[in-house]
Amino acid sequence: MAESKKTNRQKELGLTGFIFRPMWLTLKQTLKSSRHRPNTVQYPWEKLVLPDVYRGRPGLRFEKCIGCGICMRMCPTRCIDLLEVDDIKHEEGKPPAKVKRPRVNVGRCMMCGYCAEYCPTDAMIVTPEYELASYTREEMIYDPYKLQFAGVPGNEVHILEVLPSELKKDVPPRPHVKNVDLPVVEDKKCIGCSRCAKDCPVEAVKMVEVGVNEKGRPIKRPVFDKEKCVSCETCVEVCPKSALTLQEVQ
Amino acid sequence: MAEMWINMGPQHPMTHGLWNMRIKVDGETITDAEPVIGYLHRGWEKMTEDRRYPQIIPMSDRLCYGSSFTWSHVYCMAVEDLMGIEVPEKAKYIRAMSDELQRIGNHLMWLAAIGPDLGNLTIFLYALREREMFLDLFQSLCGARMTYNYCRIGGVRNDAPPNWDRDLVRTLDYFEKRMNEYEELVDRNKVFRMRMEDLAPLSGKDAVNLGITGPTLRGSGVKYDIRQNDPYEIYDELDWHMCTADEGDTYARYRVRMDEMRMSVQIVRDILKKMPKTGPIRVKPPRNAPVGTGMARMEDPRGESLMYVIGDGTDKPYRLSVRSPLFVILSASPVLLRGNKIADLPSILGMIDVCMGETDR
Amino acid sequence: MEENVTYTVEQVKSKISEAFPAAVKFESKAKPRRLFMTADKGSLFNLCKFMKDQLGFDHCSLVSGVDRCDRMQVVYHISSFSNNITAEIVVDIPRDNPEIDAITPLWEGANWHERETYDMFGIIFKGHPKLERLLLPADYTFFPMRKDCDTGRH
Amino acid sequence: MYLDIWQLLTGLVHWLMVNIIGAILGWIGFHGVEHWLGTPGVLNFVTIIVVGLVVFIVGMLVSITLIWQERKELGRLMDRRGTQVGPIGLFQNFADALKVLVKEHIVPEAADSMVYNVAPVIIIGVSLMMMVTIPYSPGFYMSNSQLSVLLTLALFGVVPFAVLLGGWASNNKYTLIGGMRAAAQIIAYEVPLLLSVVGVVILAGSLNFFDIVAWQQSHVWLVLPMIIGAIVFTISMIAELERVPFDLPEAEAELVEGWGTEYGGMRFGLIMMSEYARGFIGSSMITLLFLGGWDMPAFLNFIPDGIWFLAKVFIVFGIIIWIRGALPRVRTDQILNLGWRRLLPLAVVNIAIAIAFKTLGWF
Repeated sequence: MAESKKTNRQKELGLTGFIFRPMWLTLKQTLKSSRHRPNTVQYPWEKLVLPDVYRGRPGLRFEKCIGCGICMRMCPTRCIDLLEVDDIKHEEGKPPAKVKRPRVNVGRCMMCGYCAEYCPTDAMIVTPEYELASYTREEMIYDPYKLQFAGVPGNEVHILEVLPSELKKDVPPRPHVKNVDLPVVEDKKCIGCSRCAKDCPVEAVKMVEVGVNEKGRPIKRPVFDKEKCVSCETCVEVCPKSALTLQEVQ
Repeated sequence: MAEMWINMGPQHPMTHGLWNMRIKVDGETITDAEPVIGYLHRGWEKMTEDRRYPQIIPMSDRLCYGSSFTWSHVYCMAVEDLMGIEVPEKAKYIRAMSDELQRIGNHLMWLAAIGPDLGNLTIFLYALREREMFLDLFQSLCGARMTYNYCRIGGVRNDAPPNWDRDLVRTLDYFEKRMNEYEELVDRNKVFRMRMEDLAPLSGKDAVNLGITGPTLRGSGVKYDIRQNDPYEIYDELDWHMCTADEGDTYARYRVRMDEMRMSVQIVRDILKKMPKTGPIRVKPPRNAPVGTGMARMEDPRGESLMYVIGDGTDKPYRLSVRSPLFVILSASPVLLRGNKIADLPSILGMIDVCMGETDR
Repeated sequence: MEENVTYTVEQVKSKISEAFPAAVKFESKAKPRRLFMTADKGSLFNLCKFMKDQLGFDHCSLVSGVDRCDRMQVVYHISSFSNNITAEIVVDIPRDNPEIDAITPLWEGANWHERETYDMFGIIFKGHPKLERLLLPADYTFFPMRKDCDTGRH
Repeated sequence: MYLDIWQLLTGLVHWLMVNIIGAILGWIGFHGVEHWLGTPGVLNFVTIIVVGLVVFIVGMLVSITLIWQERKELGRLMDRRGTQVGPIGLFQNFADALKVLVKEHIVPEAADSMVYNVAPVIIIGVSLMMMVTIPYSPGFYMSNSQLSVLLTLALFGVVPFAVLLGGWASNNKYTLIGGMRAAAQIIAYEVPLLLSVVGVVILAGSLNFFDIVAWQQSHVWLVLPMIIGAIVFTISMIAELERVPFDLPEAEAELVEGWGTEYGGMRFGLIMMSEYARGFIGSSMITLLFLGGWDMPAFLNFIPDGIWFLAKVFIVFGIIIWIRGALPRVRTDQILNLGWRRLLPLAVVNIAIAIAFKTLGWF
């Protein structure tokens, strides 16, 4: 068995297969690459053509951002944090409003594109910029102004998804299936401080009076607007008594 | 010459990655060997216990630079098993297609690496030239060239771009022509054959007992491919067959991988034919995983990869355990090496396609 | 292992419960080509030997440890090339005395997995040929994958 | 058509010594010195030094060009561009030389420092000494020894000895194995190399390069009758030069940089330089012994002999590079098998053919 296999292999090699076949092949390649240009790209002078979807450093569209912080929470390397900065647009004479915008440490960024993917308003985008080297680490931290990038529609990353229950129903996929993850308030823990309503970036939280306590003060409980909520978890994080959890509400 | 221990690594041209092969040589003959790993240990499994389920996908991409898609794929399958999600039909096809493209890319990386191991740089540049085409394909598919972050729990990130079919078919046609060139350069080359034939033979029984999987196992004549024996996506519906070789030597391992590249091309063509044109590609996964366990195994380009997830009701896994194919194959490397020459060390270890990222984790 | 004898999941279940009526319990989860069971510490080696010799489970995929805070678990994934079944065996062991029989004498492929589990969890596999630190340096005194390991301190 | 360098330089040196230096010295007041400078002994001595310098410079320039040729040709073989410093990459070698010159000299602590330092000197010295014997054209040569072929081959045999010394003295396991491989390889390949030359010597009847080339000019290029010998000689020469596929002493995949692992800085640069110098010598030996040296078709007579010779050398070296691009490295036991079991019998067969030709009186 083994012997016959060996002879088969020898036959495969044949007479021409000594060393002349590879030499002929390399000779052909030499002639080809001498006549045309070789396959290599002269990098600093020539660059590859990048598609729009190329994931370079993250970019920010300042006006679209609502400062919800989803990018910060979804970042696997935790290289994004929210920074309070002056708004770009402000009326003459008035001091600019303070807004929250993401700041990215590009040195830690692993270009996964999650910030662009999970952004509810497509404010974070992926950019085709990949030459990010700098002399100091401080230069690698991109503040919201430096992070700005105009972008083309191809730079946006959309989630097109369906619910598991809709899989067989031929429902067209749609971006950002909402109304699924909502904050749920635990009634006993809530003290009605309305921090969640204050910090909600999309104003989806409304404080509703549900009665009065024994001292006669109104008891307030947050109510969440299904349509507006972007499931960003800001309210969960600011809640002083950890009364909120984000859960699926079907 | 007396026997002596030689450190092959951790910084040595033979080591693909950062590890140390301690060998005991008698003159030119290896009498004993002992792999020393752990130089690249990043505490991956501990790190995942502090990340949300979606956040682990880009991390699992970085388990191996050569086959990042398959690693994120096996992770997603394990979590889907845990969460009980069914993946849309189209996403299954896209995943299988990306798997096969990744397999070609990874095998090309391996083919490139064995060239310098055996002392010829030409095959290195030829193989990397063609790998570039597949990287370009992935780049137009998901925007990244090496760490794709493309697989998602419950589907894939995005649909294939317009003109994808045309580009893919063109690339595959060109690649099949190039495959012939590699075979001219390696198979028809007496010196390559001299270096590879009858080298480090491994019987099928030994290979099974040593836990060896993947092309190395199939090179020993064992007909086992998880794509066929434990089909995971839509592999049971596709038109393909397993590639095996009976001899069990280094050349047989080489042949299996080359045949697998051709087979992957065939699978991708078949997928393009059968893939539904429209349909959802992604199911929204629940935020919190249920309490329970999930497990998925698949055929990595290097062997059987397995992930085992334990969920505890929060959005972070309680424990995530990884079986890396190379972790086991490397533990068997002393058996392969004993009795061979020093010069064969790179070719034997090159043939099992060493990647330290997934071995050390 | 006899050639050309294949078992279905049900057959494997009944055979194992015949041989180990008390020690092995099956879980109710049912998935194609998967088998879930829990075994107790003492009978694990015999169970594995039975599965390897009688039922054709000839490949050890993964040995992993789990720290459940009140107890330790060792999870074995053992698959069969002829039956196409993957069995998941969960074994509980006490946390203060984590010892279990090694299965390396049966499957050589479990060698490094058991070493790694020892490395990360401190679970001692009795009968292992070379139970040493694998990924971590040999002079470490703690086991990092345990849940009570203070990662910030080290 | 050729340039007689000895005639030219003798005249030049005579004019310089007597008419310029002698006149200056005489004007200063050293009367009689110009007569001493004009004596044949002094003139010959100076002329030999000047000719040696010229031959050395030309040889080194050719070697540097060979490095450039290897880089460019390998680049094209592998579908890349090769070196690109300066116009068509010509300055790369000078940049490299500048780089290795500014590197620190490091002697390993555990090394036998004297042998460690002497080994590269032997290698470089011997490699440069071989340039003495190689004639470029009937007029452009350094020495015209009756045994120049034998001398060159003998000098070739010295290098692996120095390689073994260096590999041992570095006190490193890789270098030791590399040195041992060099020793084993040289024993296996020196014999067929010499035996394949014997055929040439039998036919041409001389061990002098000039006589061999003259014989080929009058008869036929020796590659035609001695085709087996030419192939054996080329293969053995590749093994002598330690180039792929026979570069076992410095197999970089398993032995880092082989016997030269511990040599850094300018030592490494000079060793590499001398390797290419030997590459030049080897290619020119193939050219002289088998390809007719500076012999050319009569209608191409307007091209100078030296240019014609160098063109052949470059083509031969190009083929060696081409083999490097197409083949991987051979294993230790296989290389010895090839040397003892294949090449040695072939070389003997070649001698028999040569004797047959001679006795039958065909040439």
